[in-house]
Amino acid sequence: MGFVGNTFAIVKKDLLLELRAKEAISIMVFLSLLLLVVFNLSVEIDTENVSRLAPGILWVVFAFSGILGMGRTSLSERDDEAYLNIYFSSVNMESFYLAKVISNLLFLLLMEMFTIVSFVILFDYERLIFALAPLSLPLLLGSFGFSVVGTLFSFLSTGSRFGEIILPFLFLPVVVPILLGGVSSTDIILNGSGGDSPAKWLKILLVFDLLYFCISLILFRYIIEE
Amino acid sequence: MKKDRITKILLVLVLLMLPVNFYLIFQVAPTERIMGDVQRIFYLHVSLAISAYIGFGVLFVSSIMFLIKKNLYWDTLAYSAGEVGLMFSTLVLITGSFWARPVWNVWWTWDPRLVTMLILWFIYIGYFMLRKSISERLKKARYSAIIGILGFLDVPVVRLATKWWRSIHPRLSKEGGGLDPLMIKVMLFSLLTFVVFTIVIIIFRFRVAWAEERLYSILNEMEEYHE
Amino acid sequence: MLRLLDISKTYSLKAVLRGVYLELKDGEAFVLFGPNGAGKSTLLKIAAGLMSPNTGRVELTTDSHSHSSIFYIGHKNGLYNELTVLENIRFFQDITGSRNSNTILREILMEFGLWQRRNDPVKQLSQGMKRRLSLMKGFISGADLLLLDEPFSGLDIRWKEIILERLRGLKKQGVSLLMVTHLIKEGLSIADRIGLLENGILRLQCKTEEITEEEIKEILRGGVCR
Amino acid sequence: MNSMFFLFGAYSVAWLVVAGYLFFNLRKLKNVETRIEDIEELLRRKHQ
Repeated sequence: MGFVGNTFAIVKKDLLLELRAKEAISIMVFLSLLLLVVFNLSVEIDTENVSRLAPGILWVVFAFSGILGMGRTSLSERDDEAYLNIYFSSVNMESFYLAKVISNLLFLLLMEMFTIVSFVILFDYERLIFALAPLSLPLLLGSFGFSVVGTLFSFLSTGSRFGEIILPFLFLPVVVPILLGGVSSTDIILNGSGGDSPAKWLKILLVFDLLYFCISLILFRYIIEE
Repeated sequence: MKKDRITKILLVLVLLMLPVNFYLIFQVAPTERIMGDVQRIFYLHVSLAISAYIGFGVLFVSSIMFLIKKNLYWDTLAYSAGEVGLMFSTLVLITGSFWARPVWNVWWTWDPRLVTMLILWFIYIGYFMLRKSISERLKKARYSAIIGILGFLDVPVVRLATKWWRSIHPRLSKEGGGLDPLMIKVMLFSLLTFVVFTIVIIIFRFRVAWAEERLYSILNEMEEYHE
Repeated sequence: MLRLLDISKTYSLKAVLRGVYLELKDGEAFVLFGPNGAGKSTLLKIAAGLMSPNTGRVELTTDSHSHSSIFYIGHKNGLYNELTVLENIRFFQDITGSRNSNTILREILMEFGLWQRRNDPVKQLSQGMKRRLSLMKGFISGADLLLLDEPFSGLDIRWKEIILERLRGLKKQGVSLLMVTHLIKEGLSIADRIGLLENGILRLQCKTEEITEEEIKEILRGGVCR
Repeated sequence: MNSMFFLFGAYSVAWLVVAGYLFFNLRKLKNVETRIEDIEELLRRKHQ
């Protein structure tokens, strides 16, 4: 089975596993909903400032529920040392990591769609749905960055005593560029006066994704090997 | 041992340079026209930032070396340098707000350089939290090396991002180059002093850490000897 | 097939293995006995490439040097508990690229008493069933070298005999076997050569004919080694 | 002029923390060295 075949087999397994256990996705979905409600109750939001606050709230919710959800996905590999099947197979570490990034990315995107819909409902802000097409690029680039870093760190934390508690501490500082890039580009798309384009922020997201994907690809094997 | 001789030289160098640096900053450097004497924090603030980056840089390199060589020597050097870097970065943040208060009467400015240092500070708080959460020595070294490497890569990207995000850093330091030439000389000397000073502290901290590591391995060996 | 040259390992500051030499030819079975904490599992993990020794080298001479020519089964079963028996097997087949036809799978599942439970999630299986499923992966992996750590744990006499029978079958096909167990009778019945590991030192290494079960028990009780 | 307060405040905080850090590590080093001496002394007694 080639590189692609192996990667696809692992992604298929992850999706099946998630369909069965629904661990990661339920954390992501319910936490994001909870965070939206908490934001709504704690921040003075009305029809004027909602579109200015929307980018910030959305991306903070994406980051937080994303990392805590991703923390679960590596548990299925570790709890019965199931990753040994992959270790002793024709699958190399790179395709294992890539598969995990892809499955986490899919979960993130699913959570983000759910969050956007619930944002529209809770905050009564339809423009979000109309702007979905231009928003798809920052969402995709940002989520890929989240997934690249989140996947690597989730394997770091399951091997330790604190478990997932330290995950946000490791994850959030490192993904600040994504938060900045994501929020700014979303802000320009939603509230931009048409003049400025989100291009430069998308460039930052792209640079971050490429840089961290290559480095994490190399570092991943050091987490798995004893 | 050759290394001892170098550290001795560096130590003497630092002991000479520090008082000279102190004298230069307070006596020789001209008073800044607009901000007045308080601008002298600037020399300390920037020097501390360089020291912090040296600490994190040594951590970055020794983390890579550990992953390659798998020798705990590098890991000990990594967390020693990291600790020194964390101390200096804390001081950078404190002196930063000590400077912002009188000049813009605000405790914290979202200036790209300060924000980068703040993010870096959080990353290395995470680094030490991760170290504390893993008990097995080799896994602790391996996992923290990954944060040591990834965290440092964040610096350029965060720097770029925050620069576009918002910058109200005073025009003055931006024209740091255009400043009074004497000020620049004092600044360069202060930077040099702190570079040497940081290296000496890292070596010293490493000595302490390495002695501790050897002590624990001797103690373990002893227990086994009694078995 | 496999050569362990002067393997020693200190594990969190304690010497666990001291200068172990061991050689395993194609189609040969080597069983390692020894008290708990003698370093048996560590030696097996080093042979499997899961752990790197402090000194010494592991030489593996198989046609393909990829991991897939080895399969290691540790104390943990390495199963995805949320997936069903068949899903685990299918995923395992996908990544090891081993092509056992459905009839072979059906036959081996029947023989291992797992056929009725093939569509149940693994977490509902008994401990013995999980162990048999885990061992089954070894048999269908198509690996040239099997590394088994206490394979018989949780199995009663009837299943032990079936597993031993299967292992003899594999030996005929030229598959080498390195096994760690404290069950002396079962170990001897499959082994070509046996070894005795105490405090990280391989005290004794000889052909199965040269030693009797009684002698091994005597040595394990602390008697002097010839 | 309260800005002088901040000037000296910054310098004193910086040097206090650095000096404290060095002193703390010096004490740790002393502690490690004394324990090593105890062990050497123990070993010497054992070999007599």
